Amino acid sequence: MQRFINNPEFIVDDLIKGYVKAYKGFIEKSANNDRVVKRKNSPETGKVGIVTGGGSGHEPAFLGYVGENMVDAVAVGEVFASPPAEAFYDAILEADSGEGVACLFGNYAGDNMNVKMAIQMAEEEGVNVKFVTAKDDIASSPKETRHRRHGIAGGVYMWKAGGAKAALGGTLDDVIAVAQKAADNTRSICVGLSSCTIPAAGTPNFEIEEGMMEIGIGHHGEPGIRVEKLKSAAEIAAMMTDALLDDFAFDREQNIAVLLSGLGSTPKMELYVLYDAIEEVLKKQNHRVEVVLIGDYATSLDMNGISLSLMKLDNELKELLAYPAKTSGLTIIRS
Amino acid sequence: MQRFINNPEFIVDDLIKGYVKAYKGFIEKSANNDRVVKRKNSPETGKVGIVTGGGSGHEPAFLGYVGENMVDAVAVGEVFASPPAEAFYDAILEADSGEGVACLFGNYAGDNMNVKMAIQMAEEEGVNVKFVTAKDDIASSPKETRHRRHGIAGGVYMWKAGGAKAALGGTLDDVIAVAQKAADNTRSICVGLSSCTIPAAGTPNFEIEEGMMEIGIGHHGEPGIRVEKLKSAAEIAAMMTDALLDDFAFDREQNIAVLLSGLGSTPKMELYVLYDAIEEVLKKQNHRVEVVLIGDYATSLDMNGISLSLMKLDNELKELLAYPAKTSGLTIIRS
Amino acid sequence: MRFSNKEGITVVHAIIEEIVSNRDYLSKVDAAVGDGDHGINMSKGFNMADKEIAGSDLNMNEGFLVISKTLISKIGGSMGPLYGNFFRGLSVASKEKEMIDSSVILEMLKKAYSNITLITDASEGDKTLIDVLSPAITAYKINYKNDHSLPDCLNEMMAKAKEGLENTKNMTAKVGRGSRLGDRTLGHQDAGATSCYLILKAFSSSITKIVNAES
Amino acid sequence: MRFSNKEGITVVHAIIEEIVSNRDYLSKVDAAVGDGDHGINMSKGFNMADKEIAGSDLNMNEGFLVISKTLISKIGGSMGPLYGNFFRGLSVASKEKEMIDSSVILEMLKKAYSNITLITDASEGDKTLIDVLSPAITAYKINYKNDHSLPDCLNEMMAKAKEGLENTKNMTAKVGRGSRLGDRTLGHQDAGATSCYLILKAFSSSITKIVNAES
Ligand SMILES: Nc1ncnc2c1ncn2[C@@H]1O[C@H](COP(=O)(O)OP(=O)(O)O)[C@@H](O)[C@H]1O
Ligand SMILES: Nc1ncnc2c1ncn2[C@@H]1O[C@H](COP(=O)(O)OP(=O)(O)O)[C@@H](O)[C@H]1O
Ligand SMILES: [Mg+2]
Ligand SMILES: [Mg+2]
Ligand SMILES: [Mg+2]
Ligand SMILES: [Mg+2]
Repeated sequence: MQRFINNPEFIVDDLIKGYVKAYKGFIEKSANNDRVVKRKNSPETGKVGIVTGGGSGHEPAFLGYVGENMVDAVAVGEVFASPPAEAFYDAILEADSGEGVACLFGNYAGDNMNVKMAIQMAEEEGVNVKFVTAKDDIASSPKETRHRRHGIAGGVYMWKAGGAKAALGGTLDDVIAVAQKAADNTRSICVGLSSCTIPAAGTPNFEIEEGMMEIGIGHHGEPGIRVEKLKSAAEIAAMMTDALLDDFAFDREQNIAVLLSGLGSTPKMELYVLYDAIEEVLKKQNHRVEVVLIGDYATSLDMNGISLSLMKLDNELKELLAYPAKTSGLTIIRS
Repeated sequence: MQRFINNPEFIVDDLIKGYVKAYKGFIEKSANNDRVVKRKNSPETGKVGIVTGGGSGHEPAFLGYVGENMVDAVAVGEVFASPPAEAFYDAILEADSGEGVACLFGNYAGDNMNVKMAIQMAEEEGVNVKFVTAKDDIASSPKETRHRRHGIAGGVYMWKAGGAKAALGGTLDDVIAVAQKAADNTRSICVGLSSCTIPAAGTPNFEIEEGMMEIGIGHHGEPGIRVEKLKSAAEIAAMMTDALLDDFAFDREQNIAVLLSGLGSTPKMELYVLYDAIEEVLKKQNHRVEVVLIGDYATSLDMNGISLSLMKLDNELKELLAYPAKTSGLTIIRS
Repeated sequence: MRFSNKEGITVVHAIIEEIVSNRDYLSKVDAAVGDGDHGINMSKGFNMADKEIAGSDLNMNEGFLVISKTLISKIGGSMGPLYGNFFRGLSVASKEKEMIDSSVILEMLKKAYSNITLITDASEGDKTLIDVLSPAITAYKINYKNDHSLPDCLNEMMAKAKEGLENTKNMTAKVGRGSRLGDRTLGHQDAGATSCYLILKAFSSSITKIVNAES
Repeated sequence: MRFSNKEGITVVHAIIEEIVSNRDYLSKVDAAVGDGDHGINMSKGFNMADKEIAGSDLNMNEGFLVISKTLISKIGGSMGPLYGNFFRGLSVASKEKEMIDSSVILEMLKKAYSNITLITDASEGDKTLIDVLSPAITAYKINYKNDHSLPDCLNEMMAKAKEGLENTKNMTAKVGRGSRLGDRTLGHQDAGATSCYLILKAFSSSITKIVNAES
């Protein structure tokens, strides 16, 4: 295992220590919980709080989206494990100014259980919490059981839209409504070319044979929907785009936001090679690409692979995505 | 070779096609040269032009720094090979508004030869060109032959400072002076944990044994200064920081900018684990960390490794680094 | 056949030891259809609880409460809330009891089970720990009603637990990470069911040991 | 012993073929102390030139000019400017000549060499193509002055070229990517010196073939 780590049992502590050091200008650890990272000036009077959280190993998700006009506080879990209920609870308290808190997370079984326990605890303290789960990964469950799908990189749109709405003075219901709209209109799919290794485990948690690719692989190495011979970047890009468009089943051309993320060890160069073909497919079907994000937005430790997310835009979502934001994972400058 | 590519011989064409598609809002290909990418509104009347260039495979360097208040035009080479003289020449023409052009590049043998040929050609056309080379990689040549050192991620500071100075209305000499100051005050070093594979070659161009690390590895897999047993992140971070501070040989505490870059396949999580220890070492010697950049800033295809760059700051450099900029590789928002 | 709540702390220790020593095995089982971290998650929580308990002089029900609180506040994942609620149930139902007999144990098992079902809607056949827990507890209940001895109740419980665990191999995962695998989970034993079996096994055999020593 | 500039196009073809067919070998040599792409860089440029030349009816000097222009405008790297200038020299010194003899060839080699030294300050012993080129051309010059036949001049040139190439194994790289390796470059042949040797070899043997056929 060729990795830059100290004791793998404490990797999340090391991550958080380094992270809050690097961004101490606008970020800090919660005084109440070592596994909660927050904006320095959260809670902000009059503003709805935005909370998220999830397992570590997906950096910049989740803590990388804490910052101006996005997320206010985040619960940080162990590698690939939901944060404890207590961490979600403390994150909610750190984000609440009295206007309520929107908890926007990824619909994994553990997160669901822990968030629900946390919400119950917070409500007992008189905090008004509502939640939205991202369910963009179309490979994680068939269309008939969409409610079981997991949230992956598409969550970035949910946090961006929800965070901007809150910054613009939206009520908790307003924020929940746009976050829900962002989640409902986003679909993602991954392709993996190699496994990933949980540092504490020390060996890859699955195998992809040389010359093969795993379509629909999950963000923790969960097996995908099928294993196929590795194809050209253009063919892979077209297959992924088609799969998402199929799931959307649009009846006419749309304004689209594209988010192409590496999964951890994917070279930047390849993302652009892929994007070239993705835009071609969208254009051929007369869709208009209005927003493009390419980089590492939600990763899976050292997995070699990519996720492609498409969001169907309306004017409100488009404006919210373009609203300025400053986090370590995404900075939007007024254009 | 588990990669997202089409025909490896045309990977640079694919990269450029995808890149200009993704950022068509502010980027375009030069009409005169397929290997030149430029800001849409370059040349800008009254502004000194900023040009850079280098081999591909280092994304986001170099084309990722084209944008508002940074680089105006870039010459794009084959994978790990200097762009042709003609590409530098055309980039210079695309950046010149009549105020002259600062060509800020990385001091590799090929770049030096091609830039010099290009400058000669440009001067024959009446364009005033001056240049600065980044020489931050302390492992690429001993202190006595510093003029031979290569430029790596430290170049980002040079482009940022030079680009901001030009945007603020600096003359060509002003821009060259701050770019030179940035270059003179920056030191970098890499540690590699795995090799990289040039797609057209198809096999790794060297080997690092499991359990070992290569200290001072070059950005194209050039062997480093020594191979050692892989240590903990904290030990590696301390060793790298110490090596840079040694080379600086400061006589008192300084204001420092830190840039920690993955080399291509390094998980984001590990960068923060490393940063924690880097800042510890700097603080112990009473240096003040004023600017922090952590992410993928200059990579080497799929190499697993990191580069650490430190810049000694003065007020001018600090202000220029903080000046707003918008590129795909680095966005600075007014704080 | 009964034992004191005080003596029962050895049951707590036995469970902790069982989980901690099966760390790698549980991760291996999880790797086949999950993300390979079940042993890491579990042993981390149980190790923390172990440290918390060490040195202090706790009753069994207090020991279970420490495990529960540690899992809920420090572990997260699915296991934090699920086993956190499970051990909370074992603790709550034995809290007021100075002596533990087969009837208290029935209440403990019932409460632990209902606490889990409160928080997940997984049911039998979904390839989870429920597939061990549910038949195991039913077996205990039946044997208890038939006035069988405590060791016999526990023995029968473990026979059904083992059967339940084996059965997960023939199930398609319906919840959790394995659910996306569909039929590809066939042939693989469920990780959560495995840890649940180990917990029940340590629970049963350590109790049997105490009561056999007493008699 | 002479041949027409027209016939000389076979020299151009021979050089292109030599480089293209040694693509993988040159990369392998470069991998030991460089970045392993020398064969890729070279063959890409020479292939492009080949396509440009194919079908058209060029003289030798025009063929060399195509190679030069392709390298300078399309290839980049170190090889673009270095060999671009080298082939420009071969072209310029043979441009006005209808017939090529040993004296024209001397001028060609001298011009090619001085063109390279204009753009690099690498000198003999730095472990570069200069270590092949410099002794090779000197040998040609000496044999020419001693009135040896063209094939003999070329033969002697290649003997020294071979020696120069071998000698790079005992040198520490002073320029280029290998320079950071210091003494670790010892024992490895230089990549640029290797391609330079191959170019000279194809140059010499194809010329020898033409003049032998004529006589
Ligand atoms: N919703 C659920 N209800 C009951 N058990 C579940 C549920 N989700 C997961 N499990 C159990 O959790 C086990 C996996 O646990 P673990 O690997 O620790 O967590 P994770 O799946 O988050 O990595 C599965 O084998 C299954 O038995
Ligand atoms: N400054 C220089 N002067 C002369 N030859 C050089 C110089 N730099 C490099 N070379 C030659 O170039 C060769 C490497 O070429 P190549 O691999 O194509 O380029 P790169 O080093 O850019 O990858 C070296 O073996 C050496 O002979
Ligand atoms: Mg997990
Ligand atoms: Mg090269
Ligand atoms: Mg698991
Ligand atoms: Mg090379």
